[in-house]
Amino acid sequence: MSTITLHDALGQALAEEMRRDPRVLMFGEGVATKRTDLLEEFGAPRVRNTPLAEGIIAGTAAGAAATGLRPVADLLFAPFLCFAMDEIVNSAGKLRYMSGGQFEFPLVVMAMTGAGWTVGAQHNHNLEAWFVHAPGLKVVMPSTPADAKGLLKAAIRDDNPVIFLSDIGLLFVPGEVPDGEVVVPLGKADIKRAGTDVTLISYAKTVHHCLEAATALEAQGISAEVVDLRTLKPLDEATLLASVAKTGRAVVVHEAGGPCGVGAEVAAILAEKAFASLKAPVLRLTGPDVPAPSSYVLEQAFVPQAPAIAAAAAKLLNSPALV
Amino acid sequence: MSTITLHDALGQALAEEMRRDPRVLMFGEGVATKRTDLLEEFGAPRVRNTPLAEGIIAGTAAGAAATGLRPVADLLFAPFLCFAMDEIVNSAGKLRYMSGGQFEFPLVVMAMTGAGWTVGAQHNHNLEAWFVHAPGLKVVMPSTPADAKGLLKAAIRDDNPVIFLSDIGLLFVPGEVPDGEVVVPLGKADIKRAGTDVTLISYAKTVHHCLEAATALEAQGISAEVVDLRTLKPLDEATLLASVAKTGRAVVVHEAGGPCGVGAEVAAILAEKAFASLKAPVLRLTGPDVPAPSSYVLEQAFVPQAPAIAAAAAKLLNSPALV
Amino acid sequence: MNRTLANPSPADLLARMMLIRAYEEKIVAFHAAGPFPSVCTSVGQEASAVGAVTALRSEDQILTNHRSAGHLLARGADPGRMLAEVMGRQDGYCKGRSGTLHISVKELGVVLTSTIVGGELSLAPGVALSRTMLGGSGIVACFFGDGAACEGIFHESLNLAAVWNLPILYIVENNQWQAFVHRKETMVGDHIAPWAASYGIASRTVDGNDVEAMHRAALEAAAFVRENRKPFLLEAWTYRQRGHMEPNDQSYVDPAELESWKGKDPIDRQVARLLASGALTEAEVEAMRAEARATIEAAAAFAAASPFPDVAEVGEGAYA
Amino acid sequence: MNRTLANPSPADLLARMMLIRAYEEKIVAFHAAGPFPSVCTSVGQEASAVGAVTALRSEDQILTNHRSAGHLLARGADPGRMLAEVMGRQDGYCKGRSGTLHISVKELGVVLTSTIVGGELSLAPGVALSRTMLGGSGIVACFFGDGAACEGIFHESLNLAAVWNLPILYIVENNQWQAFVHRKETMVGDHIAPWAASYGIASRTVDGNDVEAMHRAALEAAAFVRENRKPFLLEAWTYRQRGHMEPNDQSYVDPAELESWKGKDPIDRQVARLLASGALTEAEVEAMRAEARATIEAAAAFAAASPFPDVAEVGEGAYA
Ligand SMILES: Cc1ncc(C[n+]2csc(CCOP(=O)(O)OP(=O)(O)O)c2C)c(N)n1
Ligand SMILES: Cc1ncc(C[n+]2csc(CCOP(=O)(O)OP(=O)(O)O)c2C)c(N)n1
Ligand SMILES: [Mg+2]
Ligand SMILES: [Mg+2]
Repeated sequence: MSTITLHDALGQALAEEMRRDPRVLMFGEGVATKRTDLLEEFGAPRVRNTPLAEGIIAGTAAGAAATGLRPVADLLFAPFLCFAMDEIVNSAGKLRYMSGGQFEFPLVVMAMTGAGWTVGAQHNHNLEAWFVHAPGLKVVMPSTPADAKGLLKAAIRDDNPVIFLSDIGLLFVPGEVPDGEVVVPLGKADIKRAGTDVTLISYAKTVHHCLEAATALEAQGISAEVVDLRTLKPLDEATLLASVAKTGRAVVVHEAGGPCGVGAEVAAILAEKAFASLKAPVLRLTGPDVPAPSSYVLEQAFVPQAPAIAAAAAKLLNSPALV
Repeated sequence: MSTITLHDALGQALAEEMRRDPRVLMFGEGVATKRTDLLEEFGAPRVRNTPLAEGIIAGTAAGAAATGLRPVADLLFAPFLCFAMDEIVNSAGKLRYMSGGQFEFPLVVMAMTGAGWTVGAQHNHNLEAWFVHAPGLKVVMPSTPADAKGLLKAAIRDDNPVIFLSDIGLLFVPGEVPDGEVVVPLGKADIKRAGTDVTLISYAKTVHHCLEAATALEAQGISAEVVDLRTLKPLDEATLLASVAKTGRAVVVHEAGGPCGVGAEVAAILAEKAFASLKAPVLRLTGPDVPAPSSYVLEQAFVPQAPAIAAAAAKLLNSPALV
Repeated sequence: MNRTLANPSPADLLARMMLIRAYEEKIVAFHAAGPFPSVCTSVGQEASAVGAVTALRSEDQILTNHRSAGHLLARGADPGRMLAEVMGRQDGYCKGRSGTLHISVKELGVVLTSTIVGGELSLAPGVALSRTMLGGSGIVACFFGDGAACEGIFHESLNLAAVWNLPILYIVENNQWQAFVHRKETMVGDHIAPWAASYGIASRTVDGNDVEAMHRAALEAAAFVRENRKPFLLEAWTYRQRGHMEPNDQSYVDPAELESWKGKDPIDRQVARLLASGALTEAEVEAMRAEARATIEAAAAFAAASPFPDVAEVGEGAYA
Repeated sequence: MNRTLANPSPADLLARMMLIRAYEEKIVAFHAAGPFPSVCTSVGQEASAVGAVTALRSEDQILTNHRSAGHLLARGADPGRMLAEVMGRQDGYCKGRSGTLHISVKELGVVLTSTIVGGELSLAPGVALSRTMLGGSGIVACFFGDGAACEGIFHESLNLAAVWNLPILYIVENNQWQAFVHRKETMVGDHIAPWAASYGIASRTVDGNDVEAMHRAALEAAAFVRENRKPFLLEAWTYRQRGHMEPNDQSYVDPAELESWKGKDPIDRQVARLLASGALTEAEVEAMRAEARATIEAAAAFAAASPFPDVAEVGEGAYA
């Protein structure tokens, strides 16, 4: 065990995978300037700065992946992915199916997002749901350094395009990471805390808010289970359903906007497949459906916090037939 | 009443609004070539061909909207919007809020999508959910010529950016359009058929499949209500909740992929706000989560069809406690 | 048909052009006979496709756009499997998933037919990066249109190729049209080749309706890319003789422009040249045409006999 | 401070540059004092901002990028409301929603500060189209960086502006850096100005660290755009003297390059020029610096006293 930040955990994962597989390379705006350790160890051809041009960065990743390399492209902040949607969605995500299986696209696109740096809505936009809604992609968004490391390693080894999103607010929070090889399989949720009365379902920063809420709920005699989705696509339905079969109650929490968000998908799965177990409505707590504001006070108010989560869960316990 | 196609209904709406308001103008790749009637009536400055460059088409619409014009940009097919996501999402959708309300963005972006022309996944991709998930936008997707006309007129008059999607499969299907001024307010769903046992919720092409299914269900003694959402954002929760309060059962149907689609949002709303009325799980019938295939047989198999819808509804009636 | 045609003779070049013409005439005939998937033909642009593609080697890779039948057939793709794909059949190169607009053929090094205009430009640098990093002397040929040159991704692609020294032969087929818009409405100058200067990329414009000139220019350009491991932009000056897509609609086309370009038809020109030089007789020319048509008839029969894909599998195959 | 400064004197130009420097030094001081929102300063680039913006008229409109404080202050924006915005306060120009990176000021014709690199380029043609269709002699000034010039939207924006004859004065501030990447790594040539030729757009490179040269060039360029109703590209050759953003990090910067450019500091140069010509005395210069600092201190006090926005309103204001 060592205690490192999520940012450093990603660095470890990159270095280990580049060491393991010479086809792995990394590029993006400032990648070679900022990851000097990788540049030194693996050399300029495998650690590249690029021009400021997200479309061609992602497109180059797709073209390289189709023809034998395993690129990791760093697109910096999630809203910049808007300049690369064609390459990610129309090319990387679709061309395997459209080619009748002739080509594969083993690539990773990394980006940061979320509240914490007061950078405003052109740097902070949680748009993971877009990629969940796009065919052929996988989507990962970890909440701890250990998961970040293990999931990034799995993402690099996966033969499909993986969108790997890091929560800005978690980047420099330290956490324990096991020594040696850590690979966290894509598509497996993690029960971060076991409980019996209500399931709090979340990912990234708000997992920690759920854990805080669970502690507060415990004081009220309510036992909350906290499920960290970790991988948003493919979604680990089995873990979700097992938890709600047990608790009969669910609150889904994320920072991204509500409409057609990941919380909607989770709630819809529960409404279809856990209907018989549900003792209360499925609640969603999400960021408001507006651009993320810059002002620190607004930015914090934007994110579902522990007291609101605890209150929502308590409400479910107190009035099961609540409408 | 006259009987015209959805395509012609859109043409009428454009002409009427351009006649009414000199700030309305239209541009896109081939707009001036294809809409010769508009070109003749309103002149070259207001009906423009553009270079092949979706980003700047949408960006120009945003810039013009912020400074006094009311542009309608035709981006042809929905997947091409991938080249315009920054301009639509980061600029048009966000800048009102981010400017503290200083600017408004009265613009319409039009595009076609859906099965019917075997054009494959780079022309046919139902990505309306992305725009529902993006703040500051409105999203419209009509199922009939009359709605198309009335909604496009409302969209042009709206002071916010509206994404207006036309279902390819409906474009040349004729339907009745009332004479005179028709404006269908944004944000109002339409009950296309009243019923009491189950609510079929849909939009665009699959509304017709739901209507067909409702006819089939009637023969089995099941009374299905068909709700056409028409506007996907803002979503008409009141109509949805009233219908499900009555029927207690819902099937949500659309051609777009399931994960984080509009159906997920509808199901999540029901799971939260109609929980007490629900007598059975909320089912979703969606296109498979793969790129839309070209081959006609596959393309048809991709779209939820009436028999499957009827079967899903019947299943809900027959085993209310179904899990 | 060979994958690559080393040192094709003038008659070989003509034969390939005739095959493409016959293929697309068959599609036109299908349309005349009833509903058929929409297709973008390259009638009038065969010289560009054949001249350029036959200048490539088998280790080279190709990316192209929606008007790709010429490039594929010039590369030696099986017209039967192509037609099967157009018709949505299981024996299509992409098992009916792609249709006409996105045919890729891995075994021939055809990485992509992109119907997202510019998609070929966005993937080309990555394909070339693989060439560079995995070794070998292969280069990448990227075919695109004058319309695609207006997309932002053109700028990004060429700039990256220049900065990273990627071995890409960009071939812009300036056919004067961009779907329903004439290039005069979308750019101030007539040519794309000069745009390469911004990126320090060498370029050249060639008569894209003269298959021999096109072939020579492409050989030289490919040699430049292969030896210097950096990009080159070749502009083929040509014309789209039919409407943007089938069924044919040219109501918006200036008839005089169309007629003048029909007078420069690349097949007619090559036929005239070979007849004039005595390399071929009228009878031999007719025999070649007949052979091309026969090949395509057989291909059509193959495609029509191919089964439709199993609809039960519609939801499979998006993931590796 | 006036919105526009008609015929600014050499000393006026200096005063505006000093105000910008004082504003950004205050931000640096805030950072030194403790946590403060990250800001991209334009230290070293004041001549470009002041020279260009003071060449505009009040009916003109401005779009700019993340490094916009100079453009805003040169235009006459209130430094108190700017700082309030940076600090997330209710009296900020955007009520704390934007923060430093996206300040727009409608009343000054500042349509956009885009922190999406290229956002200013994507909106500029539409703003100019409004100018064209709604009448008047206004033009649009669009400031962007050498990095933004590598984005595809640069290509699309300039091409559309050329084809539609839009009155846009594009001003590229080539400050040699694109965040953590030197422009030498991202483009083959040194300059952006020649890229305009592809679009048939006239262009010019000017010493962006000489405020008088910059002002004259911008006046001429603006006059060209105003009269001809078509675009022009002006390249300001300048340098980013601090790191990409605060707090300052320049570990990756070649110290020799940095020192050589610091020797060309635009404020020092203008001071030296005015001292040499006798237009100003040392004491007058010091008084000007003091006045700029006093203005900024007052602004900082105003900003610090401004309340935070009401968090209950966080979810409002996305729709008209
Ligand atoms: C991104 C995108 N925008 C628009 C279209 C619609 N479209 C298909 S082909 C075409 C014209 C392409 O022109 P050009 O690149 O010159 O190729 P050509 O058709 O002339 O061969 C257009 C606008 C598209 N397929 N993709
Ligand atoms: C679309 C996008 N990509 C990347 C970034 C991150 N970023 C912010 S500023 C910057 C460098 C911009 O360089 P340039 O345009 O030359 O402007 P400068 O900072 O030098 O003034 C980068 C890469 C961004 N904000 N937006
Ligand atoms: Mg063309
Ligand atoms: Mg710069």
